[in-house]
Amino acid sequence: MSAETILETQGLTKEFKGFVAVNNVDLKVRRGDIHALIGPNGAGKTTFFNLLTKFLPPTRGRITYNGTDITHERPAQTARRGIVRSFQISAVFPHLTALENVRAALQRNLGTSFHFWKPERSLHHLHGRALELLHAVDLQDFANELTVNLPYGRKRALELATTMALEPELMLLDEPTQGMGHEDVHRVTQLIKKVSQGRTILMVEHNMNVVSSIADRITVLQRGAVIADGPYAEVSKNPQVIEAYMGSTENELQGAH
Amino acid sequence: MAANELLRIENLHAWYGESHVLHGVNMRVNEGEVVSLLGRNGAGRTTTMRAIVGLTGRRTGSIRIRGQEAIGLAPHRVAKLGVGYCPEERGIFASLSAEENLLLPPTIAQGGMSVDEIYAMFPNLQERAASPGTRLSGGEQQMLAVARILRTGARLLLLDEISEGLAPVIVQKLAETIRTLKAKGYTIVLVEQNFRFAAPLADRFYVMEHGKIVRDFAQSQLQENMGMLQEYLGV
Amino acid sequence: QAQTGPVRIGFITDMSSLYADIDGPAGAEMIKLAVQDFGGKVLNRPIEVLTADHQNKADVAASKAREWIDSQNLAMLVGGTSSGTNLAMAGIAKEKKRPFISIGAGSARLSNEDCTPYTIHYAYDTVALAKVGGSALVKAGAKKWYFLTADYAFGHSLEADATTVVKANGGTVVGSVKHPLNASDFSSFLLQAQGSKADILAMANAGGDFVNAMKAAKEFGITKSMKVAGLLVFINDVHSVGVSNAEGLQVADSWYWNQDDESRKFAKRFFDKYKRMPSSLQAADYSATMNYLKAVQKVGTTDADKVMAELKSMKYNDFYHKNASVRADGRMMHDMYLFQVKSAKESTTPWDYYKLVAKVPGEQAFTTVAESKCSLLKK
Amino acid sequence: MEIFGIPHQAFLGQLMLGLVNGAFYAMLSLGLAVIFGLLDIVNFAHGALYMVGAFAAWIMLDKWGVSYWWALVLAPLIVGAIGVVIERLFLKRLYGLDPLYGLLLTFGLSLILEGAFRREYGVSGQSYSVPDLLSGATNLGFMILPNYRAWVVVASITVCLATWFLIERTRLGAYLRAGTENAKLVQAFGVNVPLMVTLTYGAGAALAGLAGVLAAPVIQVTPLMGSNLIIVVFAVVVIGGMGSILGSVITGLLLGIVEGLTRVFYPEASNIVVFVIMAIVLMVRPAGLFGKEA
Amino acid sequence: MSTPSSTVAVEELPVETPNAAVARHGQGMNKAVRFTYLGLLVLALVAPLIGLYPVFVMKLLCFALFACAFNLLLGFTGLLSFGHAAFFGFAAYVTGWFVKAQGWTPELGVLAGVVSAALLGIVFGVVAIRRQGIYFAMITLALSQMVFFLCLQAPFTGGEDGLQGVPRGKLFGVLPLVDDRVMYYVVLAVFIACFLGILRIVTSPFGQVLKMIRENEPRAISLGYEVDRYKLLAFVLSASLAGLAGSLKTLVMKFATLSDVHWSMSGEVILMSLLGGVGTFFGPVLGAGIVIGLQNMLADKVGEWVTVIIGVIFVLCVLAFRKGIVGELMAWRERRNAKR
Ligand SMILES: Nc1ncnc2c1ncn2[C@@H]1O[C@H](COP(=O)(O)OP(=O)(O)OP(=O)(O)O)[C@@H](O)[C@H]1O
Ligand SMILES: Nc1ncnc2c1ncn2[C@@H]1O[C@H](COP(=O)(O)OP(=O)(O)OP(=O)(O)O)[C@@H](O)[C@H]1O
Ligand SMILES: [Mg+2]
Ligand SMILES: [Mg+2]
Repeated sequence: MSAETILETQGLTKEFKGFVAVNNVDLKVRRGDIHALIGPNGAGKTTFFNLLTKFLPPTRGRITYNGTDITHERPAQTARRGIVRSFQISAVFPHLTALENVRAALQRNLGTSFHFWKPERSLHHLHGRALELLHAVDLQDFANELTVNLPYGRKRALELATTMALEPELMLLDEPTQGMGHEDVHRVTQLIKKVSQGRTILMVEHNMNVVSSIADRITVLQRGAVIADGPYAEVSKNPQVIEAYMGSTENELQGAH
Repeated sequence: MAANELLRIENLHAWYGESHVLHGVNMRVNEGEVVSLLGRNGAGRTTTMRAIVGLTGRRTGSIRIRGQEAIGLAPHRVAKLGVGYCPEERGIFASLSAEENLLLPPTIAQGGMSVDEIYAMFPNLQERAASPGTRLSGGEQQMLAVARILRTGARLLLLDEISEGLAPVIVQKLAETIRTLKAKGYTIVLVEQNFRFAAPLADRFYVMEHGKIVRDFAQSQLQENMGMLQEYLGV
Repeated sequence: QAQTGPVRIGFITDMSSLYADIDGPAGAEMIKLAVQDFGGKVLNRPIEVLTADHQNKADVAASKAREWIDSQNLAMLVGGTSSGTNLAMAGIAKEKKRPFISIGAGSARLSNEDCTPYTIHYAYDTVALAKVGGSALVKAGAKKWYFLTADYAFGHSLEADATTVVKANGGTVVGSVKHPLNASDFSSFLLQAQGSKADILAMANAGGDFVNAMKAAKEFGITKSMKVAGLLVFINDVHSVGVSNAEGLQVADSWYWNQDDESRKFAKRFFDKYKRMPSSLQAADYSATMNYLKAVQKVGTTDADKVMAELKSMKYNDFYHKNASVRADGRMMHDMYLFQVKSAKESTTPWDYYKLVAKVPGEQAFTTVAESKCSLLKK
Repeated sequence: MEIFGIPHQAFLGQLMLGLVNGAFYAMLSLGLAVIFGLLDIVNFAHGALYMVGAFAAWIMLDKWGVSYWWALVLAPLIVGAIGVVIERLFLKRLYGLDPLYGLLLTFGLSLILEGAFRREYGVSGQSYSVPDLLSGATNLGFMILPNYRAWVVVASITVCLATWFLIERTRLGAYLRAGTENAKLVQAFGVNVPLMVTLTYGAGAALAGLAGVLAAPVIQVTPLMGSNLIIVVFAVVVIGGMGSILGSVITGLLLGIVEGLTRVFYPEASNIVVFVIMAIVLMVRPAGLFGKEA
Repeated sequence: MSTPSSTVAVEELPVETPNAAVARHGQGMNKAVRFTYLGLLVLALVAPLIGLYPVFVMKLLCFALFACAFNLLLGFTGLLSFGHAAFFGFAAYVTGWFVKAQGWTPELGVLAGVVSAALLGIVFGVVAIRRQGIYFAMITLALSQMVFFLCLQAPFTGGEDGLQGVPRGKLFGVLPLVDDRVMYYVVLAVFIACFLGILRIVTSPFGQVLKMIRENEPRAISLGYEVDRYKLLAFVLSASLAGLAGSLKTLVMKFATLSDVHWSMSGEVILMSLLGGVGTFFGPVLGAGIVIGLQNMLADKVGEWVTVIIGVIFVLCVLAFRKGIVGELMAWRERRNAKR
């Protein structure tokens, strides 16, 4: 495996009671890329993510991360290795402040999380870094706001900040712009672009505007199997992809949005 | 005009617990029309739909469906007036198979789509029919949620973000479906983030902000309103 | 100990739980009745009765007793049902030096290894039940015994006491099965008992467990093939089982409402109020209170040591017992009885359940001085 | 012939008796599972309702001479009606809240019911006799089985299967299952959910009442009969997998048998064997034997 | 359980969020609250001097500690254990047995009780921790019932008579606990230490993680926290503190009895927390005071109605003031502040 490749799957397969949701997928993600995973509904994208993050055990196949076989690790182990996922639905701690949300992630690397005898003060030195991260997603003004009270788009931004706090090498984003208004879609797209500096991003997205504007590479899944792989320009012309996913060619670029 | 007015909302206020979300919504929908409700995240569009069906907390004002006041009615009575609601969060039932999900809503009136027609439209659903509802992929669940109310024969459809999470091909197919439904005389209220999807389908538009309707215009006035929409929605 | 203000008598028993029917609120009422019959006053001081529900919890009983003595200057304490609570109260009474009359406790420990100078064990104990019930049965030909025993301390000691008696009289124990406390179903245990081919099935359990076991024994036809004996049965239990189910059952007790005219007179007063007949414990509640008050009257003080001395030297003669006396260890020595439950036909009036089989003098019924480990006896 | 040192016949006899007890577990856990599965309420009052069922039968016989067979119909109706009242008066206010509140509320209700009956009828039980038609016993060769117990097994299994069919295989059942997950939405589809929920709780309560009537002739009728049993039944439901109707029935029957056999081989453990099994099952399958992994 | 997709607002058990409050209103406790605590402390210190019955107050403190321990789990971890009596009662027995039968000193006896409760907590935790909500409640209930039967049958517990006449002995060989007043101040000191300890646990880095788990468990997992281990630690901490309460109770009352391990005791501790206010710091203490006080008063006056009354309180709490007394007071103050 070349040093270029951060994540590789070989023959990755997931069957549900005889139904093959992910079928023999060989995928290489290059370090530093924004890699998009697209495909029709039910193609197996979310399942594939679930396999990578260990929320589901694979039926067959191997997952290699930075040269190590991580196929049989537990979810939390994988997360500590630097593979971090965001959820399809927004995932924040609603009754913590924005700052505390980010701190929650920073705290993990401190190694004091089982220390029930230490005061909360022992976490205060994390606030600087937390504010920095909030700043990166334009949330510095909301640091002490309870997260429930934030609008949807801000929550997504917060989630990204939290995810970044884990210093992930590889971020997995499942439909990061789903349910967002145009403004927010734009904001989040730029955010992804911004945070992709120095890390790798693998994302599922149905909004072709987003994909075409930021993805370096695209893999198309259909019925669990890879049908195309390459840069956007190339893949979007693939007749099989158009037929299975994009629909009539006129809509090619606008996609759904 | 008033003769075939199907839905008329006047001065509708709605609350979730303590929080006052709708501040006097006024709108009306005529029979056979497709009306689209636009607005930013959190503007109150979903809440309006839920308030019509009776799923919010306290509500005041007036909601007339075919002339009948529905503000005091329990949700199941509203449904019986011929209202089909497809919720934003899909509401697929985990303990029911995909097919059971599809067959769940009781038939309200004659003239709904048959199961065969539905399967022809969404082949994925037929393939996964025996699978537990929430084991379907996000998009498949979305298809199921829409298909489910097309079966019931409800003539007033409230569709909340139905194109969300769907592959472009399917979105195109949905657009087709809505045209067909309109042709058959269905009345549809469409809530969409996806402006490009809603724009060509709607006869009229309402724009919401902060729990109020701030603008309304017809399809023919779409071009001249683009500037305003840019401002409100960032389209 | 102040000799002014009201004379307070405390009664702590199970008012609401498992044993509330055999003693409980009606027992408290009998104590009040005794006070009323006595005239409501002693030594020119009014008599007050305090009652509390210990819910079968030893700690509740103990803390109540302690509180009354500490803050109400209690003169005397009557202990209702259950051994655990009574042992706890005896401990407190000893520490605080107050007369304590235990009515409803089964454990013979109260006047044996745990005896105190202030405890009087008034009604019955498990040793007496075993001796009275056991020896009569063995003598009547029931040689092979099988025990159905509640699997906790009380059941074990009942079985052990009875085993001693059976063996001493030449019988054998062919087996036993332990059932959990409050078992809802006894059929399985009874099937095992049936397989043992014993002459007699002895139930070393109490209350609801006994009632359930007895009913199931009838249902499975066990009463046809073997005799059944209840080692601790109150008349309320027989009532619950139903006389037709309990027919032939042998029961040991310290008193039966229908044993003589005096008792019937007492019972009638009780019946008028509660529409049921008193248990031996409720009778003993009355008797104990009455006799305590007499003793106080006689010695002219409520001082614990003086009253105790009188209680241990006087003779007891009332409807509850004749010619009885209290031994140095606190054991009330009185006659015990063996009854047999009548058949449905023989039972003519309500609550007419028993016929007398044998009367056993106290010396034969209770732990003998030789057997006892109580230090008060060994002077 | 002997099995593990006890005669073959006695072994079969014990199996049979275990089945009888299992029948009670099955019926009670069925009602519990129905209420839990469909309303998301852990009905702590179930034991008390069972007790009320038995008392209803007893009171009717004692006061008005109502026969067992009528009681079999009337008592569940009465208990069902009590269930309806409880749902309308109390539980209705808790929907949408953390399900733990339902547990705590019904716990309180069970204390009230139990306390009130205890106050009224004392604790030393009342007796209820086996109806004439079912009195007597049949010699099965390996044991003498009282006819009444045979009837209990047949009646309970029939009721359990009927309930299972209703819920898993009918349209009404589909409404109920969907209503559990998102009652509001089902209602928005045009189903009268509040009524359905009330009746379901009533039906679950009626099942407990029916079990109470069935039990009255075999054990003494006391205010405590429910609380003695309810925790074991909870364990049964947990082992079977909460919310699984069929699972709770099968587990109920099985555990009755296991418990029965424990009484033979190691009686001291018979009280805890169900809990031990529960612990083991949960280690191996956290969702219970028939439960779906969450 | 509610599906994540449901939009119906699910009201969780009311959990006050001290951090959030602090974050919003600046550091430190409200003055009024601080005065209340100070007043209570003074009252506690002089209680035996002003004629309050010390045994009663000690019993109350033991139960208050028990309720606080329970609340650490329910209020701050979101786990409802219906089997906490097992830890309380089992530790009570262990302490009683070591002190009475083995002649251990009281401090060693208490230590043994706490350790045994912690071990039992690990066993319970390993079996139950993987399930949540009511499943967790029912499993802990069933397990505690098992402990109850063990205590009923084990030879060293004295069966239904319980362990009686446990001597208090001398603390560290010097302090004569036999004197009710000495015992009282020891119990008070332990209680205050534990109360502060719980405050600390809740705000510690560990407490932060517990909070995350309560708020959004899948998210905590995805951040790399092994949530089961955190929950287990919380459970064991709570069990140990409950054990400590039980051990102390044995010394105070000189008894360990079956009622300490019975499931109705688990019900009582829930009632205490619920009544006072789940997830508040002082609520459980107040709740314990009310429940114990009520039982003490009612036992004589209403007799058989006690169960019914307790049941009614339960129902009222759940229906009418779910936040509990302290919780409702705090909510009221919050509303008033918001209006200003
Ligand atoms: N746990 C499961 N059990 C059974 N079938 C499943 C399960 N999870 C997913 N599937 C099926 O596997 C297929 C792939 O699902 P997946 O969620 O991965 O699709 P997706 O590519 O993410 O689609 P979408 O774009 O609609 O979100 C679907 O047909 C789905 O029904
Ligand atoms: N269940 C609820 N409880 C309390 N507040 C709510 C609830 N649901 C929505 N709200 C609030 O009501 C307001 C309107 O929400 P609504 O869901 O109607 O907006 P929307 O226009 O549909 O936006 P979206 O694009 O996010 O779906 C928002 O501020 C939201 O935070
Ligand atoms: Mg997906
Ligand atoms: Mg919306």
